[in-house]
Amino acid sequence: MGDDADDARGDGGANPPLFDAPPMAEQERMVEAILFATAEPMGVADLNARLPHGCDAGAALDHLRRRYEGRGVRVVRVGDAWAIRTAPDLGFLMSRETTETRKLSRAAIETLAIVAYHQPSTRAEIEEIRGVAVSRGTIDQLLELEWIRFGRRRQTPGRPVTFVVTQEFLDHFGLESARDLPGLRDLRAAGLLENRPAPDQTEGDDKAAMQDDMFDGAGVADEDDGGDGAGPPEEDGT
Amino acid sequence: MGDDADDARGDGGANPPLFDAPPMAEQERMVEAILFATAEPMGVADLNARLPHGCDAGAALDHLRRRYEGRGVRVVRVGDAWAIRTAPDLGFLMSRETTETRKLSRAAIETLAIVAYHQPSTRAEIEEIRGVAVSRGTIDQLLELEWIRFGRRRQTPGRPVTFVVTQEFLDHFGLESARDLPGLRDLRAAGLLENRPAPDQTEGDDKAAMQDDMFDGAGVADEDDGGDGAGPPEEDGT
Amino acid sequence: MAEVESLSAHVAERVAAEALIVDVDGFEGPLDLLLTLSRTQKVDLRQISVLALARQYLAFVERAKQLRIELAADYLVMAAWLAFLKSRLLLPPDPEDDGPSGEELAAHLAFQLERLEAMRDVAAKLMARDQKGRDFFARGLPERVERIRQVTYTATLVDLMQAYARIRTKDEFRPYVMDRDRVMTMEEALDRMRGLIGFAGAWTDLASYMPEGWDADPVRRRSATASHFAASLELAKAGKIEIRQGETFAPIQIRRRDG
Repeated sequence: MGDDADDARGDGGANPPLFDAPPMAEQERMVEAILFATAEPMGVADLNARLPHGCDAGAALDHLRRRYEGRGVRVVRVGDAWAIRTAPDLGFLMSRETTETRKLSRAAIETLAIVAYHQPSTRAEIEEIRGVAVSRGTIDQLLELEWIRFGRRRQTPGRPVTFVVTQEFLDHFGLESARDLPGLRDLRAAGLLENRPAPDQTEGDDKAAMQDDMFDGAGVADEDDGGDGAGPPEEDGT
Repeated sequence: MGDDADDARGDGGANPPLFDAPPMAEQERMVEAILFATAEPMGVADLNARLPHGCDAGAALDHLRRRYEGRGVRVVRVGDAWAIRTAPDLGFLMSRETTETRKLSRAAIETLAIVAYHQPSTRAEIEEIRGVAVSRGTIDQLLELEWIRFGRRRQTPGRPVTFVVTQEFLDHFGLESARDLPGLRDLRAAGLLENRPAPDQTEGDDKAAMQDDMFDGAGVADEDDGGDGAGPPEEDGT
Repeated sequence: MAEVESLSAHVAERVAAEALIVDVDGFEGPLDLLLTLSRTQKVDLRQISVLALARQYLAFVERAKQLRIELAADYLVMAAWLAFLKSRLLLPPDPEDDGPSGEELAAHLAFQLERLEAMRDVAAKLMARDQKGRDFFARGLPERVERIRQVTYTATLVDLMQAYARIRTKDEFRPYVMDRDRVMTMEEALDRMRGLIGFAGAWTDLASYMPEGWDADPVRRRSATASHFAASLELAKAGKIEIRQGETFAPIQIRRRDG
């Protein structure tokens, strides 16, 4: 701790700020207090905004994270933000805190996985991969859970909306970033995340034309995209 | 940590329990996790009830209290129970945690939605679309939230002020730009609209056309209007 | 004896066929069905025989037809496409045809199946992860200092979109209600004009019959103009007044009709 305090002072000496920043040990305490007080992950910028002038939340977080290694609670990274969460091996103690999440349908789980692994994904791409229409309510449910959100519109004709996963998704599944999704590397190596267009067919084959539409524009923005109007029929009536 | 584990073993040796209790370091982790995650302060009896058989919550609490001495949060006694709380000297950091969040009123959210979808919009246009007068308080509230701001004045008689949405708005709603707002068709597809067929599609189109007219030309002179999403987002992706 | 045997065999066949059909409900579309059928081949999806798969699928659809079970349109579309694929795979390639070969189409179908299976697989892995609120937990007692209270207003994107959807579609949903305060009915206009018409011996602009203050609001002005115009037509029909207009868009004038 003494070292940390010296470090902080050392930095200050090189480029004297208007006000002395608190010693690093103190900054670590402050970050600790803020992270403990909130249930939501906090970004480094948010932390810095709340700390006194001249503090370095990033460095304080490094210290704090190491301090909590192996403890009952941990400092975890959630996308660009940080949060304190209980260690997963102690979940069995928390039966009373367990929140019953609404049982997700198979369609919803698959849709979520497709958005996560292929993001940003359009509705048409989800339908292409699953081979059925995404029913009303499936996307709605995932939006409501705040696991997916709208991303940028695709810059293709029809400008379809896209979906991406959220920080809440990362937080819920204990992921540091979407790059840490399980099996992502294998999928990529196997070419299963590519948007491989259906082989081109001679005119007049509706099916192939439809598939072309769906594949288009996932990466490249030059081809003719029918947008998401031409999806397959609805999966169920609900 | 090594010491704690030894302590536990010592206790166990004096009066051997039916099952081996976890080492004290582990018990401390458990108490830490429980106090962190519960919504209420926990008494020693409550803790013992949750911990595995043979644990000594009182001793674990003692260890935990000592561990948190001087930290940013502390283990404090609340009546007969225990809780983790922010260290009193850091209370000043919690001032932002005191904010009380309330849902926006219907008038405000509708006004905001119109500005977002049709920006830049004048007050008269908002009233035209909502079909009722917009109170001054509603606009003031949105300005104060920094979700809307003044845009350029309309180059029409009376030179009315216009409103546009802000970067703050985009951040809050997790949007990249106002153009990424989903159109009516997307809303319907996502189940946010009743999927009942529009009674008269052409009527709807006329309406949209009329509104386009209304807002046309407003944007033309406003190229340098401050950037974010000058034009209204497209309707229905047609 | 033989009869009994054949009967029971027949029943067993039907039961087996129906079991498969009943299962259609459990399938999430043709691709899902194909994936399930492909598992009977017990090989890596990359080595799958698409031809055999196409035959199985077509046999399945055929059986469904025999049992007069209605299959959803997308199952039939897939059947048609697989029949086409089957013919491509069986017939020697036509040098005239520059479309994709049967092998290319089959390879793509295999890719789709493999991708769907892969997504199922990772979806299961994702759901098997430690989850917040089940395996690990956030702070149960977020701290608030009550002394300083600051109210912030919040809304979610869904609120925003629903609000917009509500406004833009209120005409679709709302039971029809007249906004009376901004609408003037023809009956009202008629009443007014009946009272005033007695004084209109000379040609008078119809606009002058408009009630005071009604031109302030465009919506009300439109409504009043329309109702007064309709009322004047009504009065003319009843022979109470005469109407004239100099040219298109010129002011409409009325006067009392004597006698």
